Amino acid sequence: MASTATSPAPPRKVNRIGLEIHAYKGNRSTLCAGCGHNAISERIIEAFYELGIEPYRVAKLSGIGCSSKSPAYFLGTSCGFNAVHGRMPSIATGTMLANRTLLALGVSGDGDTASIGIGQFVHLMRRNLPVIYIIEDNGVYGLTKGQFSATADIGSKLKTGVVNDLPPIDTCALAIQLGATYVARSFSGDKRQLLALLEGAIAHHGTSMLDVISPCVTFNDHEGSTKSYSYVKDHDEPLADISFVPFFQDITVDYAPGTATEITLHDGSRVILKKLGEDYDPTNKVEALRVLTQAHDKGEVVTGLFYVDTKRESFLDLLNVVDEPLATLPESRVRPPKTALDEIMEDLK
Amino acid sequence: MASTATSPAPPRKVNRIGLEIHAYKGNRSTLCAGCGHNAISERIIEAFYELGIEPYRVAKLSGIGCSSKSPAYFLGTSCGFNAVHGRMPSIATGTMLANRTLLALGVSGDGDTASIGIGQFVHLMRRNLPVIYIIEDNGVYGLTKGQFSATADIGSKLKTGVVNDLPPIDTCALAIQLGATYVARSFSGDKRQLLALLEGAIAHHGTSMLDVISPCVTFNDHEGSTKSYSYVKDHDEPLADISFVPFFQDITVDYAPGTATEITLHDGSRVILKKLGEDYDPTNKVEALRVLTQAHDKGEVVTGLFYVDTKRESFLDLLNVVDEPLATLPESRVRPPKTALDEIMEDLK
Amino acid sequence: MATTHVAAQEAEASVEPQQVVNDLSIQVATVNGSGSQTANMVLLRAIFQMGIPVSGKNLFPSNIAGLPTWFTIRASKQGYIARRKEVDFLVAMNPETADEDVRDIRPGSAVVYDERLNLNRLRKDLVFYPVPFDQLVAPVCPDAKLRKLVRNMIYDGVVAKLLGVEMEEIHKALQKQFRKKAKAAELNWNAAKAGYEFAEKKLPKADRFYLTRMDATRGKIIIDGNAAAALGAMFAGVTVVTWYPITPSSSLCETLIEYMKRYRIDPETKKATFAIVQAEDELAAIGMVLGAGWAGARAMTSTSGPGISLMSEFVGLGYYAEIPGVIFDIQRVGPSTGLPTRTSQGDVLSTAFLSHGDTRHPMLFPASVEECFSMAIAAFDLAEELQTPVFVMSDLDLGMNNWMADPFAYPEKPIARGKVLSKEDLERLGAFERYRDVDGDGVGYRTLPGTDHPAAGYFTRGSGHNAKAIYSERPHDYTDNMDRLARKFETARLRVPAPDIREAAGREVGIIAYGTSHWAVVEALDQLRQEHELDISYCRLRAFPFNEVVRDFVRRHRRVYVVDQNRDAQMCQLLRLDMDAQDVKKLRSILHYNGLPLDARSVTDSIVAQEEER
Amino acid sequence: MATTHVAAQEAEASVEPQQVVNDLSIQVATVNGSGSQTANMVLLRAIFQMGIPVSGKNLFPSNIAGLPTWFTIRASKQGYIARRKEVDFLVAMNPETADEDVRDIRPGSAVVYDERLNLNRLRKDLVFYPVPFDQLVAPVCPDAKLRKLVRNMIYDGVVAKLLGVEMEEIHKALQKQFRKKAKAAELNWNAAKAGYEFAEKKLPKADRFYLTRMDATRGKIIIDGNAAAALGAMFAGVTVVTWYPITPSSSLCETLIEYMKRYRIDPETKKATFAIVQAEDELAAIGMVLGAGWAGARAMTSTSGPGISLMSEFVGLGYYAEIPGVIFDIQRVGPSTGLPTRTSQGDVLSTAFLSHGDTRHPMLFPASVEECFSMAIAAFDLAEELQTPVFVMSDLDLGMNNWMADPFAYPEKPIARGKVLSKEDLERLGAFERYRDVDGDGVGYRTLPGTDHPAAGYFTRGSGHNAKAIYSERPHDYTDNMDRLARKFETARLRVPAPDIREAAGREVGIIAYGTSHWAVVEALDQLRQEHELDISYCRLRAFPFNEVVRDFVRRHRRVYVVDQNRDAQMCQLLRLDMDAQDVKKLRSILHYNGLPLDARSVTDSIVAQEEER
Ligand SMILES: Cc1ncc(C[n+]2csc(CCOP(=O)(O)OP(=O)(O)O)c2C)c(N)n1
Ligand SMILES: Cc1ncc(C[n+]2csc(CCOP(=O)(O)OP(=O)(O)O)c2C)c(N)n1
Ligand code: SF4
Ligand code: SF4
Ligand SMILES: [Mg+2]
Ligand SMILES: [Mg+2]
Repeated sequence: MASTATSPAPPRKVNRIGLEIHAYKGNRSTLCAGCGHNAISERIIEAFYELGIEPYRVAKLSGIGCSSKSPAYFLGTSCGFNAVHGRMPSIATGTMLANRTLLALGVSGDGDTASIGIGQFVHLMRRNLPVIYIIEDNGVYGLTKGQFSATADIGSKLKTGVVNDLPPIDTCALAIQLGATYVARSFSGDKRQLLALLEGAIAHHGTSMLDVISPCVTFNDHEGSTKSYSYVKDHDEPLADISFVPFFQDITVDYAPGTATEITLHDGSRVILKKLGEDYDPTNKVEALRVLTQAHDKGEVVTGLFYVDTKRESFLDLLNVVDEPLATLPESRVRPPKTALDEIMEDLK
Repeated sequence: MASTATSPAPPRKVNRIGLEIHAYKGNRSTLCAGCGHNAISERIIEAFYELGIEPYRVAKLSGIGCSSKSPAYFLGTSCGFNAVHGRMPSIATGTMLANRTLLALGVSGDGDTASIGIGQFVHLMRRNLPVIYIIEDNGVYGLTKGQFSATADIGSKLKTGVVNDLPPIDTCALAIQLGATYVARSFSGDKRQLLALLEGAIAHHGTSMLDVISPCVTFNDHEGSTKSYSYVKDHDEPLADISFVPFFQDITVDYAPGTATEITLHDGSRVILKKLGEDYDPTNKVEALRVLTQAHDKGEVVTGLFYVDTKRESFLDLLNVVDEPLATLPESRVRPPKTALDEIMEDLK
Repeated sequence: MATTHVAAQEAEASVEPQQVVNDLSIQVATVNGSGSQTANMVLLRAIFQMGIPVSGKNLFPSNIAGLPTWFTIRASKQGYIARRKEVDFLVAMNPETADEDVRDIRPGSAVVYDERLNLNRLRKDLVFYPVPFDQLVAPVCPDAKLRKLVRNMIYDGVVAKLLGVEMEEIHKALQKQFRKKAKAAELNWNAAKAGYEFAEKKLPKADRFYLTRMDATRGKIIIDGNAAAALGAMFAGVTVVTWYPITPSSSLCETLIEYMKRYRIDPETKKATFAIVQAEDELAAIGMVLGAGWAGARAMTSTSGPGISLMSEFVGLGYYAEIPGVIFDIQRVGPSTGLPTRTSQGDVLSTAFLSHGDTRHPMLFPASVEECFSMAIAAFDLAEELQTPVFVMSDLDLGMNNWMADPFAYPEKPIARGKVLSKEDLERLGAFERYRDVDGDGVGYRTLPGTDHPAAGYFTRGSGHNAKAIYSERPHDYTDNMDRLARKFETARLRVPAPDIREAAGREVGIIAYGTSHWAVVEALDQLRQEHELDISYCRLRAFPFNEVVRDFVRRHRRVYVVDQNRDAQMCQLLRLDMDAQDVKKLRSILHYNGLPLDARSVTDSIVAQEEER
Repeated sequence: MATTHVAAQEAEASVEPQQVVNDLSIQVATVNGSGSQTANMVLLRAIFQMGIPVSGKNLFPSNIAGLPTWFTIRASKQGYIARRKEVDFLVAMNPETADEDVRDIRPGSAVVYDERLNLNRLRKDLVFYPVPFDQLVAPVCPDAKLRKLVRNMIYDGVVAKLLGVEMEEIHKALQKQFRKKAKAAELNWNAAKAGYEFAEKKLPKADRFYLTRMDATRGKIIIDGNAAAALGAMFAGVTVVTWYPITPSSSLCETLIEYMKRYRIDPETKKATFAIVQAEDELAAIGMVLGAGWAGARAMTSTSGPGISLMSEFVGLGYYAEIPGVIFDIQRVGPSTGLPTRTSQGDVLSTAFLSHGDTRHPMLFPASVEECFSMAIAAFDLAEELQTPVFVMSDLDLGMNNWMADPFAYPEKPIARGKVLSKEDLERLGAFERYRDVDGDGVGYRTLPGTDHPAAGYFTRGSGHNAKAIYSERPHDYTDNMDRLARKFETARLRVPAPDIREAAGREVGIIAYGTSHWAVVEALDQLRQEHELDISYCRLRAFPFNEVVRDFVRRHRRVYVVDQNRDAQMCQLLRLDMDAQDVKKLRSILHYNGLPLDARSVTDSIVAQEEER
């Protein structure tokens, strides 16, 4: 029965660039068991695996918080930068300026973004820098033990009994108003929707802003908060079910034709929206803001792709930088010749 | 002909509290001749004079910029605080926390607010702190000699030839979305509208945000900018003409009845809106955002009172602080008695 | 399970057979989020209630649940409450670190552990007490979900039996901990008892550590430094509090909220005589403090290093525009993505000169929870008397750990609000000049906005003004103003709390320390006297700028060791800048910067080594 | 209009009848926004073109138009280009300050003024030249709106005639100033001529000041420090530039934009080999620099004090996370609402220790426009070689004023990009450890994101990691890392530019200065030698941390004067921290902090006074 011959290993499951899912994983998470952020990390792993993105091309950027720690838990071979609180956008901007061939994936929390970081958030959205900006949104400061952030719902109550009486900031409405070109909201537990939105964001050329409701099981899983798991499960009102069709695959998604809006992204890939109940057009900014404002006033959570604009030029296009990474241009291309200095000196005489 | 008897001085013109307009003036302006900011200072002087506000009750707060210098040029006997760049909102918040009986008048620039200061702006609006927040908006950094601010129009050109290619931030739309309860836009040259809006703001109880287009004659008076004097004169599209009726005066304004929307402010005073062309209801947030978003996309300047909400509680109400200024509560009310310390110590044993 | 005496690896760690009574460290190794804090506090309190001096230090990770954490209880009949490096009694609950935990302790120590971990395989020179936690917990806690929590109370019972902690005191401590939650108290009490009974039956005493009742804690309280500072602020009459959450500072304001809700609500109107605002960030928090201070409130914020950095620009404005405000800096290891849950005295130098331009700021350095209380009060008085931002430099060790202390004394002096002119003053004086140095102390008179007098108003800005607060760019107005500010800082030198000095006979060697280093230093001074016959003078700094007394201390000693819990000898550097030039060479540094609280042995060893090298 | 000799008020100001040739200061008093800058630059250039060493200093208010402003041109045959306190030739165009301007100057000086101001009523000991500007301007400038501007060129003509500036040089300078704007040049030229002709006819020379051609400026350039730094950055190969406008730093990046658009556009694709971004504030500017530096770009920002303060937290992260970046600090008087248009060296101390925690940063101190250029290049190399933020500490005087200089030398050394591992390196090595001190210099090897190798990726955070860049809170990993960072700072000590030393024979007295103080110091050294027979050694600091050479300098002198343009003796304090303890007592301070550039006489007087006091 004992055989010295090794039986051939079963064929490994790989993606289009020949990598196993393992290549997209990171360190073991040190977040709480059940934390929404972990589910998001899993979807990120899947999305990059499915699209077959080389991990070395990705730069993971974050601020500070439980959410901002999570980049250590996916894409372990990508470079990552866990910066300071609320300032991921500027780090992301610098990174993309230095090397436009990178795929910047920014991960932030609602405190990191909507409280201390709202200034940099506003200006990043305005620039439409090519970056995926994920807010892992739980309405609280997880890492500092559960104080309210600026996305906490009015009336929600901390374990300590403190009640929030300020209205939440709607980061999606802001992003749309400010100029982001791919703006969506999802829920960490909605595997299908989140994955599709992530894949769309990866393929989008410009700022993709994903606000992902991501329950903090330790500090915000209580009644009254829309960011708790139970609340979201009950009130989640999917606006549109989106399926992503990567451009390197055949279209295999099944959706009801005739009810679809198809959007072509910069790289040729397309996002298809399935209409749910109403005829939602994600290219209409005014309508997007209406939906969000009304939902906001009603305290409802609407999910889906609210707005997409594939035409607006990205910040890097506006800056007209060369196609190669600025970071590694050779000396000959970044130090003008002696004749240039001579000319300048002559002019100053 | 020569007479030693002094003829009785002509009766001085005074306001309802017996003060002459002079009492509302400040130092001579050191801004450029023709600067829109000077016109705004004049309207501020008029508004406080007309409403008969005691100058000592006013706290003038500002950031840094030509605009932020202007508080030195009105209400000379009021206290003023010219703070640091972009942080007037926090100074204003602290001031009002310390003394809720003050009338806080914050003056900022578009650079001071929309660039470096957007974070504090967002959170001030969200809190609905009782403060008048005036943006003297010229689309440029005046004091540092004319670089673009974040409200500069797309396509506008500096004297140096640099062209702005980022969309302007619409501070009114933001303020509405974030929770400010009195949001308007005007033009420094429109005496009547600006005065009425200012008087409404003074009477309003909550955050009043006035974005006043205020041309910089030195650095931004050129074609292509909506903040230049000529552009505004041509494109100004008054949304609604408002007249303010102070509660201590008889209603004397003439307006066409039947076309008016009347809003009662916290102190009992009312703002009356004259409809112009369309039936504009400033209590409808969704509609306000629609108007602004569409105007924004068209690059149009709409002026008037966009949104007002007289019901939302102010931040000080939410905090439930005593009516007297916290600043000057006597020791007996701020240092608990020895028995309190004893009780606490006992509990810690 | 038997103790095996082996040849000691290190001389001082040699195992002696005598009983060690009321002098030991217990270390409990768990994972955070497992609810062990309650069990640890109950154990600490029970020992305290037995009249034995204790201290407790929590070493926790920068995460919420699942990573290793250690709680160390030191009981010391001599009253030493500094951290001690050596562990005598280990409770090993965390499988992940258990091996290493066991490896690190001294021969002769004892280990209580979950029997499934088989730790006794690791060493022969320790006393091992295996406990079948799962078996014990099931009967006392039918709800399986709660068992993880309740397990911890079992080790309390085991330790109580093994060390001699009285079960009545455990019971009392449990009651105190759970207050009105009778059911939870009951559940935990049963668990503790189960542990106790198991140990009684199955774990014969084999180590040499004992706790027995003494009478050294009567009337004392247990409190952490942040709560003490919060109380200080409340009794200082603080009216405006702004904050942004950050470890290890958050609990200061969170505790303050609790106390203020209880003791600072107007009895008639039921309204608050204070405003506490969670700001959007630290820039806003300090801005609100300055706005409030300018408008006359007693205003404060609390933060840690990253927040201090963000406040730089505004604090400079506060210095130049002369606005009172109190800033608590609960120091931790920098930077943000550093070791936010580890202690440090790393902000001393940068805070002294915080902000661009010629700026410098008074700092107070509490060493104890009493001083957290009293210096909070002093800081508000100083800030208003000097019209400038004042820093209270605490640290994680002081702020977040529990400390034994005498009850705090009710403030004797009335609140000192500095030179503020009222409407009546102005009527008498007719006018005032905001920045005139009328009294020669560098401090001008101010008015508050809202003062009903036409001369009250003035315009506040940075340094661009003359004595009348009128805009000026004249060179002389500027230098006059700067010279007055320098004079004001000399006034600060006289007004800040003086150092605490214990003079040795010889006056040969001195030691200077501040903040939490104090506890290690006093113990080290005893060690040096007892073990090395070195009698050393001690100057405990309580504030910056330094009084003349500090210069005198350095003048009259030959060598002065300065203890810093940072890498760069930050306080030593400040002293170097301020001491007489010829005395600078007397200064030597003792540095400790691994994120753990300082221990006496490190100080002793460093001094002995440097004295020998000399 | 006649000169009246009166008894001199001060000894050294006594009026002598001899001619003074090529050694004078011209001060033009105008209001800002009146367009006098062009006239002033033309006058400066014309004198320069006559081969006479010149310097020009603009004293302007923090406003855009309407407030007083003064431009001072110093011509010095000895080549002194520091500010001189005394004015010899006043052009009084501003009615608001004219009286005071006239009152302040020395007896025997000359005043050109608008005749309507009647300034000759004020003093009898000056030479007065009244000019009917309105009368003269009308015929040369028919467009009334432009007359305010063109008036200024008239005083150029008047001054040219009176002092002997050659009109051809005025013409040449005008051409250069207006470049292609022929019409404007023509208009201004006519105005200058009108002034010249008026003076020729109506203003007989009555003062003793003359300018005559010499040959001391041949081949030299005129440039301001910000433009020079911009050129340095461009030739350093900067690729990412972020900035936020602030006086006096804005022109650095604004000039850089101009140059980069010209010299750094890819000839084939017409695309930019750089990105320049006006950030929303300084926090974003430094964040972008760190993001870009991390990703491998040569990244920089430029700011002034308030910006430096705002960057504190991020700079600390840069230190700990070891990210290159260059920060230009064009220092001004603090705080924001201070005197933003006045010069200062006030950020030295706070920048050295910027950010909470144990942080310290290399700083370079350019003294000249040449050094603005060369140190910009050095800063980029240092930042990448040391993997840390590096500061270039310029000031308003250097950055915004025009300075004469030799043409800049093209960099000899190739760009040094530090220890970066490529894909090929990794293939060879197999793996790498980001924070391992392989070379013993404290600097590890890094990879850039986007490197196509599975071992290239690593996770960057502050101090919470081990040598492999793996998350760690272990005390030893932390101290190891901190010790390596300290080692790296010792490496910086060796790598930064060495001081420039001129040794006096006696080695009794030394002077230490840095930055723009240099020009006053070299002149003061001459004064001290000539007037007081004091021969003093001079050590010009060029960087922090200080090399051993600086310590040696202090060691071998008895008394060392440290010149600081700030109140708090900031560089002297840094030296106090770093010199041998027994040498600290040698250090004395010379302080200058009124917002004006330092002058030689102040230095001389201060040294003489302190030497006498001794
Ligand atoms: C300048 C600064 N202030 C405060 C902190 C403390 N801090 C760390 S994480 C955090 C909040 C994180 O909240 P969020 O972004 O919502 O992330 P979550 O933990 O909820 O995922 C705060 C306030 C810090 N690190 N830096
Ligand atoms: C922290 C900081 N950064 C930069 C500056 C320089 N600064 C002064 S005013 C100003 C812009 C002002 O623009 P805006 O607010 O639009 O006012 P305006 O002058 O146009 O009225 C800037 C950038 C500063 N004072 N502080
Ligand atoms: S505390 Fe909340 S946000 Fe943080 S890891 Fe735990 S569940 Fe997630
Ligand atoms: S520069 Fe512009 S904003 Fe400033 S004072 Fe002049 S006109 Fe007004
Ligand atoms: Mg959160
Ligand atoms: Mg502006």
